[in-house]
Amino acid sequence: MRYSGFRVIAEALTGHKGWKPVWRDPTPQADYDYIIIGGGGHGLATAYYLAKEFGQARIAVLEKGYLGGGNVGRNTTIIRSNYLLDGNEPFYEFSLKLWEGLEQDFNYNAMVSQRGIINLIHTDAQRDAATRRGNAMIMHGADARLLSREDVRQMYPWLNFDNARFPIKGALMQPRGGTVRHDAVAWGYARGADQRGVDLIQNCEVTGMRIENGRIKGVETTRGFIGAKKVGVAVAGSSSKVMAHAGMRLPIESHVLQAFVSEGLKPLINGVMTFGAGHFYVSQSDKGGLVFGGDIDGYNSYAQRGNLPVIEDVAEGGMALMPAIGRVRLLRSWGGIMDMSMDGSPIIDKTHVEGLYFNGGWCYGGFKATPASGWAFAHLLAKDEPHKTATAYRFNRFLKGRMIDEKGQGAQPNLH
Amino acid sequence: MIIHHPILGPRDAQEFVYLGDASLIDRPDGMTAGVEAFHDYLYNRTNPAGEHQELWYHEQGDRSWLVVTRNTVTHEITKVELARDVARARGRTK
Amino acid sequence: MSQSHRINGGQIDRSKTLHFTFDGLPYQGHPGDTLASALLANGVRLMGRSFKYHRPRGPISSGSEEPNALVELRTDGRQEPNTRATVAELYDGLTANSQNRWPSLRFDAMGINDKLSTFFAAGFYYKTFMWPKSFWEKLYEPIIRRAAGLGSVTREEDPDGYDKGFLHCDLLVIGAGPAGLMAALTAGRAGKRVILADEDFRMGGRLNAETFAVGDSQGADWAAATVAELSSLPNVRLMTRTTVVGAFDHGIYSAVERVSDHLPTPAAGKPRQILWRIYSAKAILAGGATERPIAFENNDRPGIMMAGSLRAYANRWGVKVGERIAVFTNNDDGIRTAQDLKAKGVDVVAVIDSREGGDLLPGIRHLQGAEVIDTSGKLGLTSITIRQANGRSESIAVDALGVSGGWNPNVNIHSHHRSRPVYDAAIAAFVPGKDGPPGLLVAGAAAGQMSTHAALRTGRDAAIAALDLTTGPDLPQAEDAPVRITPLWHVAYGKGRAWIDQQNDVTVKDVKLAKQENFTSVEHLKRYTTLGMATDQGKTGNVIGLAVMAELTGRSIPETGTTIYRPPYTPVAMGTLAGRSRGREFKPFRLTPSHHWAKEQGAIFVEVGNWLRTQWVPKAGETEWRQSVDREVLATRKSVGICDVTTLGKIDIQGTDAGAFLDKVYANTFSTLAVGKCRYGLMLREDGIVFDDGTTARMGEHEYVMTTTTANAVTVFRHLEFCRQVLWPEMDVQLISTTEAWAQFSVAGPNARNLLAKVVDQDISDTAFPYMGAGNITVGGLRARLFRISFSGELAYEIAVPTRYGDALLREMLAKGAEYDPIVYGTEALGVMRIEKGHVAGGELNGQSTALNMGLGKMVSKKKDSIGMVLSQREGLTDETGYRLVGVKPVDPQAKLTAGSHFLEKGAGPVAANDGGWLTSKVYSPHLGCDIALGYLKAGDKKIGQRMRIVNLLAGLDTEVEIISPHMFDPEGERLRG
Amino acid sequence: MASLMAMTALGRRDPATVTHGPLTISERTDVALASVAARKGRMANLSASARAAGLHLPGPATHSQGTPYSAFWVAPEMWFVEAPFASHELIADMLKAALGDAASITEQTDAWVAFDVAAPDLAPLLERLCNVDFPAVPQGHATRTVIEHLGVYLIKHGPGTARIYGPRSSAESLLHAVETAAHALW
Repeated sequence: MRYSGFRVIAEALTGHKGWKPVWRDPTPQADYDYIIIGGGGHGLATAYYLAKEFGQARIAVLEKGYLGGGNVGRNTTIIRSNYLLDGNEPFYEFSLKLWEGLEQDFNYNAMVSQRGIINLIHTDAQRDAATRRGNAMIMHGADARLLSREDVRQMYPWLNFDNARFPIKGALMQPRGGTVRHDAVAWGYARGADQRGVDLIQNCEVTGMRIENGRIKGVETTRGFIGAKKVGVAVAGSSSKVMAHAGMRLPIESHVLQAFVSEGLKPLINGVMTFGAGHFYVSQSDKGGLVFGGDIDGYNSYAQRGNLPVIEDVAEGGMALMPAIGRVRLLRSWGGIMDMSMDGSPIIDKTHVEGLYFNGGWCYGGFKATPASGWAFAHLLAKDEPHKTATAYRFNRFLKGRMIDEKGQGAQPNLH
Repeated sequence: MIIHHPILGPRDAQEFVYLGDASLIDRPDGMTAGVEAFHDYLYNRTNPAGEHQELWYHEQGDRSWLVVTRNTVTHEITKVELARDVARARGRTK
Repeated sequence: MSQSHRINGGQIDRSKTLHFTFDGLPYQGHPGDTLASALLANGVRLMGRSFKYHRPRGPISSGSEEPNALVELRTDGRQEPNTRATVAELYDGLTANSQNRWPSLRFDAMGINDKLSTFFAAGFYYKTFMWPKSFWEKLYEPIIRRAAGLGSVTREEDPDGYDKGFLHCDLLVIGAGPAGLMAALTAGRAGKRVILADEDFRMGGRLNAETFAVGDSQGADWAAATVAELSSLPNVRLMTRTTVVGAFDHGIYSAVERVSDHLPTPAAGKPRQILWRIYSAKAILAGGATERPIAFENNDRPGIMMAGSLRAYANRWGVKVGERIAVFTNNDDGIRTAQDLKAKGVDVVAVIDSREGGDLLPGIRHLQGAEVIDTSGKLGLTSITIRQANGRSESIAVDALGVSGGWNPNVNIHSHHRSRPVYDAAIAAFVPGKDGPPGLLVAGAAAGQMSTHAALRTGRDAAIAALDLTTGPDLPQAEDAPVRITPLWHVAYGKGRAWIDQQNDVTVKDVKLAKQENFTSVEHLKRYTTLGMATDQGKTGNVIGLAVMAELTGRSIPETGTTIYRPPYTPVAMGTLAGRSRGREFKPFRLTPSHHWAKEQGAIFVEVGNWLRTQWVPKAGETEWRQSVDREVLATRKSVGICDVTTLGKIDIQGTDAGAFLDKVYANTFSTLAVGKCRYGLMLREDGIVFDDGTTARMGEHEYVMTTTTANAVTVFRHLEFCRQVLWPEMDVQLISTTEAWAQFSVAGPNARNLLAKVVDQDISDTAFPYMGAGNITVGGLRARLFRISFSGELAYEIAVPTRYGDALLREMLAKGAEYDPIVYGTEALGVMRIEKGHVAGGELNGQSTALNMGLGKMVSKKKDSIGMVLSQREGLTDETGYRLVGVKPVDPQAKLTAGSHFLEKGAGPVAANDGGWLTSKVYSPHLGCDIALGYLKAGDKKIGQRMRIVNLLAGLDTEVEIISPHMFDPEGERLRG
Repeated sequence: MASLMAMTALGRRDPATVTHGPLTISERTDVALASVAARKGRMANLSASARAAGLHLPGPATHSQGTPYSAFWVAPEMWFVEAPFASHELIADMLKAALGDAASITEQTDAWVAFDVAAPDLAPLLERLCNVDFPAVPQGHATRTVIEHLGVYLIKHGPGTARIYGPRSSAESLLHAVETAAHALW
């Protein structure tokens, strides 16, 4: 069923009786050509592109909970391609371009909204770094602008310009950055994949992998064994747990990242903003809530909930930047588990097991990567070659000394 | 979180700085081990969902490095030791 | 129309009258009122509009679960959007305005949405607004954003202060109803340290809203007497207006105390609110229960509210919500409302009881097996339509309707560690499940113990269990009525909209549509329909929504399950969470020893971490910063300049293994350094990337002083402790930071020695104190340290005295050395001189660069094991074509360079494939008369002398440059050895 | 001793005293401080020589009052030793002479600013400032804690008297934090 404004009106006038399920609930088949473990954003996008762009069939997505229940369901919805390093920027720019055509592609309004992102600058050194980054972005075909203090003041005159501990000196802006309605991304990919025959199997947890002579044969699940020629793992947050079934230790730690939303408010912030002198970033949803976050809690965790110090740290950053929000109330906090990798960059690669492929290590940047990650992973699965924008995302980059360390923090995941 | 410091008793985890897996104690000897051994030491992690031995530094305290045994699913802490003692027990010297 | 709906009784102080306004109209109320009770007392039911359809709304509750009666409280910088009128305490002069309506609350143009509601079904926006592509940002979304949102935010700084604090106790009791009071009494009498926190301004919980007795007195009086006893116990801390909002790991709870919200403004210096972190290994959740409605057609009109709230307004606040009242219930508690109101003389016209059978109420029209199927009244309820057991419908004129669908235990805090509540069919509600926060017990209605007696008993027993007590107080007599409920979640009859989530306008139809489209998981239901995502987080609606979904899917309610309860329990002001860390107090300042001198001179300061450092010191007549900086550089190179370098980290390293230890942590060797000498050291991370650099001096056989960069002082110290305690635990090494103990000044320039000779007591001639010498000296008898090191390329020293003498030392050097015209230079001039010399600093020490990149590859000794030595040899880090540090100057000396610009070969397009690297740092060199820069250039060591371009595409700059050695000034180093 | 004039951490010639309501905050510039850390395996020697010098090195989290030397525990086998500044400005040298090579000794006097805070009951103030259960800890309790992002040492001399050692460079911010809390209370 195709969605359109016409259809919405027609259904409204006929009591909404014609709307069909957005996806089937199929019974798992005995075997598939491709099994994607993980029905989050990346897994669903992978299945969608495998079917749509790479002409593959007999594909299943196995999800231990509900579709879109991974980090695609609990993030701060930001999209951008303002990366510095050669290993990253082409990939994220590819992703941003996919976002720009996504809704028409999968016929679902995910509210991709390019209202711009600004990274505030508070020191000369930050301006130098922003200049380096902005130039790298443009050289990779992305867009970037350097804003002066006055430019920022024009956009948001009520930020703390006058009584600040770390005055705002400007910003790096990516006008094409913005936000997307995160759940809708999962649903749009799921619906598109389902329409192309992909079996989306919920409440189906992978409990083991059958590996014979170095080759994957299928996976054990809570709904029985399911055979597969190729298995792709896209379970960021649980990567180490799942890959342990194949005997692998990963260059990844699991950490909790909290995020927050305020009560609904009339429009205050149009785009996305990051504070450069504290741990705080914010945007405002179409519903009116300020959606914001900051640093990870900093210790290994699978608990999907965080602690108070980070909440306070984030609020302090928020108040330092925006002293007018003192009486705005924080409504809800939540915590998601991040695959924090050893250099802050992801991995999309084959493994030592033939037919077993891995996609993870997204740190807290996985949402914006969803389309390109799905595409690149589908490419790798279908062609056994990395996609041209993802050639740096190999396991062996650490052994070779080719880290992609945007922040320059080294092999300490909680600092990325 | 509250960490029961072996010397100082219960202390707020906010006073500490987290490093990571206590396997970081087991640094290979640079004069004998090569890149592969150091690579495994520095980069690969078991990252368990469950009991995890990890290094915390009491920066706003007595500056002790501790090995904390903590469940990464429940956050329950079952054991806290001075990292120096653990390191010695694992045979580290000078 | 002054307080037309006020009736007798209640816990309000009628001797005082408070004046307030709502939407500009004046009203009166009394101390003890909330804004909602006072408005209701004045006959005002309409207080807000819903989010999507802009339906007229009044309060449905008398507590913090309120979804409808949200107002903008106060004005100007204190304007508080989305404030629940049901918990806003009335004070004299209160000003409130309705929100999310235009032009007025009674005539809201956006009410058109209600007429068009069929087009706005759940998730409609996912299916349209996709064409043409550009219209989303340009047209559709701006309209949606303007229409959305609730209250509006001021752009002014919040003028009120906030505070934070830490509390410790043996037992935290959350909620001061009968269960909480009894728990606190049990623990308090046992001498335990108790904190009893309640979100209300009056303790007692439901006892304040009920008429029944506890012991020999009215429940409210028993509560007051118990509070009085508790307040007499020194070991008990009573905290009213304090909401426990979160349960965190290991017995840490967050609570918000509203210190001044019941006042027009906080008293001078006093905070508006305080965020308390409460540390208590044991806690009892006695947070009561929240009544839930029943969904039926048009169940959202002002005048329709929870039956228990209708009762509370009458009993506690002396307010009748309407003149003619009906009650719709599926359980006995609704009956209680009818009885109480009747006893108060209110006209109770009918009780519509969905249950069949049982005794009929005496003196009240009690319709069993009946349901309310519709209502009318444009801006407030005027009548209800009921359907009796025999199928007959009837319209009854009423202006208030109490609804009771049963009570949901407030399990939220218990579920903050993701414990899932379990369904208890006996009370048709979810009760706390297993695996709640360790140490947290639940008592009273929060535990599903719904009678007063059960609350008292479980409160006492929980305290006994939590604290391992042997006994507790005797329980007073109290009602012990069983819960009698026959679940009814929604009225099936009728084709119109029946609201589940009143604020977000989620109706039974929306749940049905979600089911039809296969959004059947509760998480999908929530996310697709927005059920439970409003400011009340579904406190009244969630359970109904999932029950309806259970019914539609044929799954049981337990199988359907709940969504996740997340902190905070009620929304918390950002200011409260930030406390005092805002504005200039966001982070503490660190001031250098020369700060006060510099301030006298009108110096310009710059933030370096938390330090304020002197950036430059303008002299009279200098209008541009470059004039000052150029002068400082030229004066230093010509004669002598002084710079406060106290901010560099200093670490005292002692012990018999100190030298061996340094060999481990530095890439180069220190054990061979002679006593009285210092050496530049390069510290790597274990991954082979440069971590930090600095000079380290050997002050004695077993005593070194290390310096670090300002930025890394703390992390280097932490790293050294790691190496000392964890990696090499048997080394005899002791560490202590001395960063702040010594005021340290760089004295640089051809006359540096001459100037210093006038202040120090020792011979510091080149022979006595050669290049890279270090030692203890005295200044007029005062202990001091001298290091002959240079960052500027000049003959230079760093001299240190105990910090308290730093200011005087600076003044002494300037005075005694006056003949050399010494100047004080700041970080800008420091940067110019270090870049002229090609010394790496912040821009180059970026955490991504190796010693090889910096041209310091030879410093990494492979003859010994040191941190980072092995992994620095990986192929990706030793690439011949990798980045190398170079110097850069424009071919045209007038041309400007920008740090962050990228290198391109001549004729190469500005695309990534041609990207040669970037400029890390740039300054204007008054000596070379042009901009100069350092940069990382691919294979830069092989490109010295070549011409390239640097481009800054952000500024449209494209400049031809010459690649030169990074050592741009005095490359032979003759000056510093002079 | 020196011809150079000392300046206090607050940038004045004389130590500051601030009162608000029942609270008095007194800056102490008359305390000399040094760190004493036992060399590896030399704790017994250090204890003996310290005893001989009249210096008692207390157990963890404890301050020991003495004349001229007081001391508090800061880390395993490490203490801060206090003495009157007038007589012991050269405290590090004096301790080195007394304790020999069994310890690593470093002058710490000017690394810190010291504030004595006094009020009939300090608990209400300190609960707004730091995570120390002040009423519950014994007299002589010495602990590191954090006040408004600043790492400090807090020593309880009684229910109404305590000393706070904070980083000297942040003396103004620390004083401001204590004063602000006092104004919020009294």
